[in-house]
Amino acid sequence: MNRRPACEEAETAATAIATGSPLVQIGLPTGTRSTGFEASRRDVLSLMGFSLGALGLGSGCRAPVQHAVPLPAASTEMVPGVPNLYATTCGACSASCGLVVKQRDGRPIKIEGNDASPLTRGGTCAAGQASVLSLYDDARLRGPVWLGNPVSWEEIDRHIKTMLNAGSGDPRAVVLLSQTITSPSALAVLNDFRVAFPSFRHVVYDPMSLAALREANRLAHGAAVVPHFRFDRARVVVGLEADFLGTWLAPVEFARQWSRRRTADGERAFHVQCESGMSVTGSNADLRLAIAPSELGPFAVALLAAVARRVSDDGLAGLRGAGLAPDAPHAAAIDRIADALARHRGEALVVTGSNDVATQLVVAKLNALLGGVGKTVDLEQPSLQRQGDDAQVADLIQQMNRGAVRALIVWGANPVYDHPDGVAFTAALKKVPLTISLADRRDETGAHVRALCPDHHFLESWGDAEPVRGQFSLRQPLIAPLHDTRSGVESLLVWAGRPTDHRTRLRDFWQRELHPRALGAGPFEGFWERSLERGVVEMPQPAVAVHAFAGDWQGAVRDIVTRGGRPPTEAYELALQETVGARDGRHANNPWLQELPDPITRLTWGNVACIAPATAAAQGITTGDVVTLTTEVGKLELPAFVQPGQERRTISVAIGYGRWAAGKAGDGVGGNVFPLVRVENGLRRASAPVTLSKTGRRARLAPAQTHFSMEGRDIVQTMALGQDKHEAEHEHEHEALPNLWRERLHGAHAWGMSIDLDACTGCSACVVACQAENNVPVVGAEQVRKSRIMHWMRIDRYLEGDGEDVISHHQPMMCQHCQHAPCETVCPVLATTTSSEGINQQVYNRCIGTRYCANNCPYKVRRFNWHNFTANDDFPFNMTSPLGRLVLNPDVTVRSRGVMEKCNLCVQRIQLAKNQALLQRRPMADGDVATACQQACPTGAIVFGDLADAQSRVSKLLAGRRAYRVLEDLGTRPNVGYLKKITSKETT
Amino acid sequence: MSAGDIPITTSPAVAPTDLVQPTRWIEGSPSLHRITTDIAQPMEARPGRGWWICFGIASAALLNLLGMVTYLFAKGIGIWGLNNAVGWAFDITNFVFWIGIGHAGTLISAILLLFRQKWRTSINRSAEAMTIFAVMCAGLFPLIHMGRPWDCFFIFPYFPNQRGPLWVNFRSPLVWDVFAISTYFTISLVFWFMGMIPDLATLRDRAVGGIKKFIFRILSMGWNGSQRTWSRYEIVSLVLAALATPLVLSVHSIVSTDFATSLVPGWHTTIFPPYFVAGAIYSGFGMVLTLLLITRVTMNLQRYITFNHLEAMAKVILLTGSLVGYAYATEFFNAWYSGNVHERFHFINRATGPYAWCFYLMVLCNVLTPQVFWWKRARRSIPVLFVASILINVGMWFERFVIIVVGLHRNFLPSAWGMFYPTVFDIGILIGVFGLFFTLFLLFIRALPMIAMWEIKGVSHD
Amino acid sequence: MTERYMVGSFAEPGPLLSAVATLRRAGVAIHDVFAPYPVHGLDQAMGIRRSRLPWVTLLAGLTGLTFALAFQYYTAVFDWPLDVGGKPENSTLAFVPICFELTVLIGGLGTAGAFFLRARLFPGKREQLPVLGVTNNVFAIVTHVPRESNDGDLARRIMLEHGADEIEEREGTS
Amino acid sequence: MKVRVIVIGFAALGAGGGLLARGATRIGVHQGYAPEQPIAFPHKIHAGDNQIPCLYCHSGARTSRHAGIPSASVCMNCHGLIEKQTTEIQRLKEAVQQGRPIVWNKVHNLPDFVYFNHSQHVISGVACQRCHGAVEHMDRIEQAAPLTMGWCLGCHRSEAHVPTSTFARVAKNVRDRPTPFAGEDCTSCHY
Repeated sequence: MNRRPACEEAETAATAIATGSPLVQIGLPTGTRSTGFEASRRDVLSLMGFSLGALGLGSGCRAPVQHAVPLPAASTEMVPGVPNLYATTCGACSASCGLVVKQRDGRPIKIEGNDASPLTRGGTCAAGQASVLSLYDDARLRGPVWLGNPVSWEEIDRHIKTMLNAGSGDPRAVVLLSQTITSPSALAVLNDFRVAFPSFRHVVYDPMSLAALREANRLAHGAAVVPHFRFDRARVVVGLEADFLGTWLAPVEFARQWSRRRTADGERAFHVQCESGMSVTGSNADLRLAIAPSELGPFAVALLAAVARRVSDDGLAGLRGAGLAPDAPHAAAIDRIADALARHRGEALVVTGSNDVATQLVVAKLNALLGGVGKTVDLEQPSLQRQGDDAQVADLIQQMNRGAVRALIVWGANPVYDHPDGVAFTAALKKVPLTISLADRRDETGAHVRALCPDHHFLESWGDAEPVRGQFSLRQPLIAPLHDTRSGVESLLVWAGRPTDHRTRLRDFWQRELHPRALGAGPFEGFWERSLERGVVEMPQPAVAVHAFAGDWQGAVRDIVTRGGRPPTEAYELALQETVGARDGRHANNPWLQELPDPITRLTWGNVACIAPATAAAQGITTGDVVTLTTEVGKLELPAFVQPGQERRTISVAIGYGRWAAGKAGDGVGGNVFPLVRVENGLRRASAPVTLSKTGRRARLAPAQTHFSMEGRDIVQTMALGQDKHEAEHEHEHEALPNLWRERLHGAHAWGMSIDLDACTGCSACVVACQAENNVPVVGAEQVRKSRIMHWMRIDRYLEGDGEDVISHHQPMMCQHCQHAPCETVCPVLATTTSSEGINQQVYNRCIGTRYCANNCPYKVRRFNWHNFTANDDFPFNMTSPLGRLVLNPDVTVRSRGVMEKCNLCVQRIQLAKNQALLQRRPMADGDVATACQQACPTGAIVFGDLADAQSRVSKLLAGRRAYRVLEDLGTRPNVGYLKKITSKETT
Repeated sequence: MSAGDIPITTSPAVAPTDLVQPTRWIEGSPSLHRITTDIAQPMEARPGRGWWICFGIASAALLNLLGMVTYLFAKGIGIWGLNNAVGWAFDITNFVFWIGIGHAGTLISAILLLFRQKWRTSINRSAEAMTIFAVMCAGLFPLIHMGRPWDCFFIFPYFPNQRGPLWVNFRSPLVWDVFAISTYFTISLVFWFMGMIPDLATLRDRAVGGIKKFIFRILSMGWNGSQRTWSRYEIVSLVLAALATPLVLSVHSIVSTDFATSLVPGWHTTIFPPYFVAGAIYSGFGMVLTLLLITRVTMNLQRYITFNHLEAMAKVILLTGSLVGYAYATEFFNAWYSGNVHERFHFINRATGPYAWCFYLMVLCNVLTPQVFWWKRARRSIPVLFVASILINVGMWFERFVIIVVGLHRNFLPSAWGMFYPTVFDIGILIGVFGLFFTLFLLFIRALPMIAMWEIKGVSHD
Repeated sequence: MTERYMVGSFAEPGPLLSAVATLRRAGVAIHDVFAPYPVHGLDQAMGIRRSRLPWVTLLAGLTGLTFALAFQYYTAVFDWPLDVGGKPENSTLAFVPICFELTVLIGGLGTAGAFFLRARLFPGKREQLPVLGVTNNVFAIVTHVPRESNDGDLARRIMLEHGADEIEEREGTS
Repeated sequence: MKVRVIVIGFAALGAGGGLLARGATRIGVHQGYAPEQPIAFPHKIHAGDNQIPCLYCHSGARTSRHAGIPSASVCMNCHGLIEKQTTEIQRLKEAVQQGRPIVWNKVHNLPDFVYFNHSQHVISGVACQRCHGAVEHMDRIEQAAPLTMGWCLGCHRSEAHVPTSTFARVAKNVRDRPTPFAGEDCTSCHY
């Protein structure tokens, strides 16, 4: 079972899928059992067998018989061993990025970005990369559940329909509570539902709400929309508590836009970030100011005033002197920012994540004043995400309590966990006769409903999305449903009394609604096929009607000024923070994301209370002390983490942790901070006054990195903006060190990689991509504590300075593929050598695990299998579950205990590309091979290619002035090079 | 046949021994027969309570070792405290420590033989035994520290195999180790056994038959004290000594290259070979001293292991200890003088970092302790010698620990810095190996002549 | 054929030495002398030539050296030249340690082996003792006693003069 | 006589050791393995007598890592028309009718850490028989080659596209020719 070779495995999987037999019966995809104990045991046996044979008592015994199971009927689609790629749409968050999913032998194993998508251009995020693992999550429901008992769909439909139709004419509402739905076809289905049940209402719910932004735009421009921000059109970007590179709105798209303006030298954009807790965005800003959430409004006002002064618009006379008191901090900085903004009218963009209407209105005014509307702020083709309406949710809870709701369908939302009044919501649920959850598992909300009608995973289902008006994208299933689940759309249709299967419905919708608008699309058949194949379609939509800014900004300013800045009474403010790993908590049971080190704190498996060094010193708190955070609505105990860059009087806590019904991996990890904030006048706050107290207990964190100073070593190198154009003075930097030995010539290729530290935001998509591609095991918090994390690619983080003003660097670090590799010389068994193509190759089946190579590696990128991390109940993660193992890449050996492993530049992809070139009888071309990390990167910071080809992109990049090698003076001659980070203090 | 005790002094044919010998390496002037009986007595008499207590403790520790190694093989070295930053710690520390212990034995038996040092005669046998047992203990670690010990044979270049032209990497110090250690073990064993043949014959002839005689007959290979054999025998001993001397120097030099050839700050040092050899002899003599101080009492051999022996060893310890101290100083100087940022940081970290206490403990034990031996009274005082010998071994163990762990836990990239904390298995195996060593040694002193009779006879009657 | 021997045992090395010297001067053929430890000067007294075993050591050592060098060179340069850390395939300096170790190993084992062969010692060989206690505290001289001469008496007389404790005549196969 | 005993002893020891060594190198080598199959499919008749090309059934070998075993439906391409009915063919038809896959016993098994790509070798004109033996003469398939690493290298070294040494010997033509794949890089097969 353990030693099924890939071939037979593949075919069995295929069979299982084809014949619909439960996949759980499938064992490991290819794995190096034979480098493990079993193998040795078998060999001992056969050695015994031999000696018996030698004694003439019988022949040596054999390895267990292995089977090969071909498909009963040949499939033209699927050749065992040949991966297929299908375009689809990501369902990890409402950004709905275009994807291309790699399907091997009938099962999706790797998610990649869709280069055709005009929004993401092939980028992905960590959560998106990891979502393929959620497909194989053991915690998913195996089928519908009615009142706690597994039942058939027919039965549960009967129950539900009777209860729904019972009170036809019943005034009490039928409510669908869902996250933002970006799928036009699904929204159309809701109309059918509305027809069937006149009392139907659709309440949209977002854990991290932007209701205020839409409200502000309604007031300002007469359209309650989330604008489509265009960072690629901005020369000056000011972010106010909006982590748009990491988690805010559409991070993949924004990161790409942002980086395109950053790397364009000369025209380089200037990025200011004002935030309380250090975020991915803040850590990449040219200028970062630490301000408390309550200072956002005043800050915005002050900025408006400062800008107004410069653009001297008389209409703003009333503003002079408004905003922050002259003694306020950042006064100088504000002038600097205002200068920059004013200098670039029409190319300036100010965004804020604040959920306060007044603040949003002031920012809207700022953008209008700076001529951003229609340029950097697109209101006419707005974003269709974050449509959540907090007021309606609050209202819904009241109605439920009043008994005014007879049926509640929860789809993709989990309010019991992530609503500030989760408890109240739970109570309210009891008052609703019929409660249905479409969640894929029995989550916190699902635990309190009558009917669980599990939806497909997005890789199993059809669908479409329109994340930005006019930008459509299709979703198609990559695998037959693993369990007895049903698409949410189908469920709704069934209950609405017009059962149709999702695909037909989708196709009809596109034929009816979208095809006519697609100009010059030709007949629908072709259009449909092309769209499916391409995954994304651009179809211009009629512009949303907006008028010039007409909001009562003076009123907003007055509100803010009267409200004042920080309420003086309490000491601290709590700020909720979304992190790239946990996001809003929906992926909590995904071990890849739990073990993904946060790019800022580098912590895994849990959240912490981030405290400024000054505050920590004052309170006598050190990292690891368990502190109690108490707001007027709740309290939470968390380990403290001293975070340079943190605003002095703010404590930031990551959301998405502390779930109790997510599944084995996610339950009880960290603490849930949602209940600590409140809903004030219909808006969810992301911050609250909080008091801080020590419990005296200590907690053991699980950090992937413990030291953040570069100790004055030249590890992350920077150069001032424009410096890369100066010729002479940098010549010497490129003089190679003398070679002690005869120069070795490479074979046909010399694979190398270039990593642009200026483009890397630290978003960590590459880390998860690498983990997914290379079967990197999850080891769990305890092993991470022992610094035994297995990631082949890590993103080192360095800080310069301390306190609130810190400069921080992200540096992706993986095997540098040295041509003079220290690891190779010391390996006694030649388990690691340099290939003729310059790859530092690691041979697992030869490795005996002396760990000498790791000791001698100056980059410390080698990873040792301290335990058997696969099929070992001590490590109950995806590699232990028969279902979870289906995500393993059959083209990469699963390493057994006791062997060393590390990045091998995705050599399996190189081999594949070489083979394809061979089959097509052509030489390889630049770009034939993209490593997993490169493919995932939203900013294109990673470029892989052939250094033997002087014309390849990577060769050119590494020949450039910004190129350098880490620890070059050691003479290791790496094939992986870095491009220096550019520091710009001011726009040019 | 006359086997009576004839007092030597009454024999006119021989000058009084005290005139022959400047220092007396044997108390009194026992007759040849007396020497035989004295040395054979531990093997023929029932073991005393002291022996049983020691043996009980030792074998308990040995059992613990077996248990833990079994668990280790079953679970993987994850049960140790090692991690991505610190890939070696107790395992290789113990390895280097035990190899070092071995060196004194060879040194005493070989080098002192070449220098015709008579005082070696009463201690060389047990010292060589110690060498062999120590090398066995050391050899354990390269095996069990592997991630996949069942594949350990990969490290030997053997033929035929399934991998065609794939051999081993002769550039790797670990492969050098394999050859150095196995050679060292083999040669030491041969040397030890050769030296024992005449005594085995003596025992054979004392044995009154039965299994004992049978075994000794096989081992003694028909030795009958023929002068023609004796003369060849002495030549062979000289040759083996001449071979063992450079060998012993090479072994620890090669072990030191495990570190010296790497580029880890604090490892990458040219001073290592001589420094390691000095340290090895140093710790080895420490261990010999510990053993002899115990055995001479428990086996009442004070007559043959005299204060003169102890003092001579104390002098060697003083010398080598000072050499080691000098090496420490040199390392720091070079770090400062090199101006290399990583090297400098390493030594600052060594003296002020989280493992600084190990460093100071090591300096205290290795550099300061032996200085008491400038005083003759200290060199001849049993308690002082005993305490010192223990401290020296503690110190030398920590020396290796400091070199290995401090070198690894904070090197080039600060992002990859880590800490090593030993687990119960690290410590258990450390103790267990002492159990293995002492069990073997205790069995040795019961089963074989722990002092070379024929050499004693030669010394006392020439 | 059987031979006759004269066996004289002594308690002390001194008398033994002088006895041996006198016997040789008197031209008595000394078969061998047995002692519990190598008595100084006995070789000269008996006129034993210095052993040639060191030459064996030299040869064996050179064999080891050559083998080590050839083997490493063959595997690293000819059989499968691999790029190990960019180092030259023939990294001669790196081969030195193993060359040395094998020289010593083969040299040492060769010498020991040669010794056992030459001295006709092998495990389990039944010992041939002239008198009991030669491995403990007795020294013994064994001389040939040709039948057709009175050397026997001569030898007996000399040994008695030098204070032999006991003298006996034996028959034995050589 | 004692001498003889010892000599014999040593001889026996040596012989035993030799045998052991030889046996040890056969561990995991299943040359000559020829298991029973659920359907006694005779390659002799198909590939031999009827000259059916290997790639007709094992079409995967052209494009994929895995040569693959043909689906029953492929068998039926011919057997749907052939009148001749044997019990074996009956079994086949049953399987097809019931749509259940046939569970064959795999003969040529490589360890899981070895990635052998059939298409690479087929396209470069390596005859199937070179590894699988004279299949067209086999009634029951048998593992002809030892399939050890040494054995693979045998060909790779004599016909490698990449020079053995990465020293100056790199041929210019290497880069012009379709990318070489074989060579002796560990990563040619192990990753």
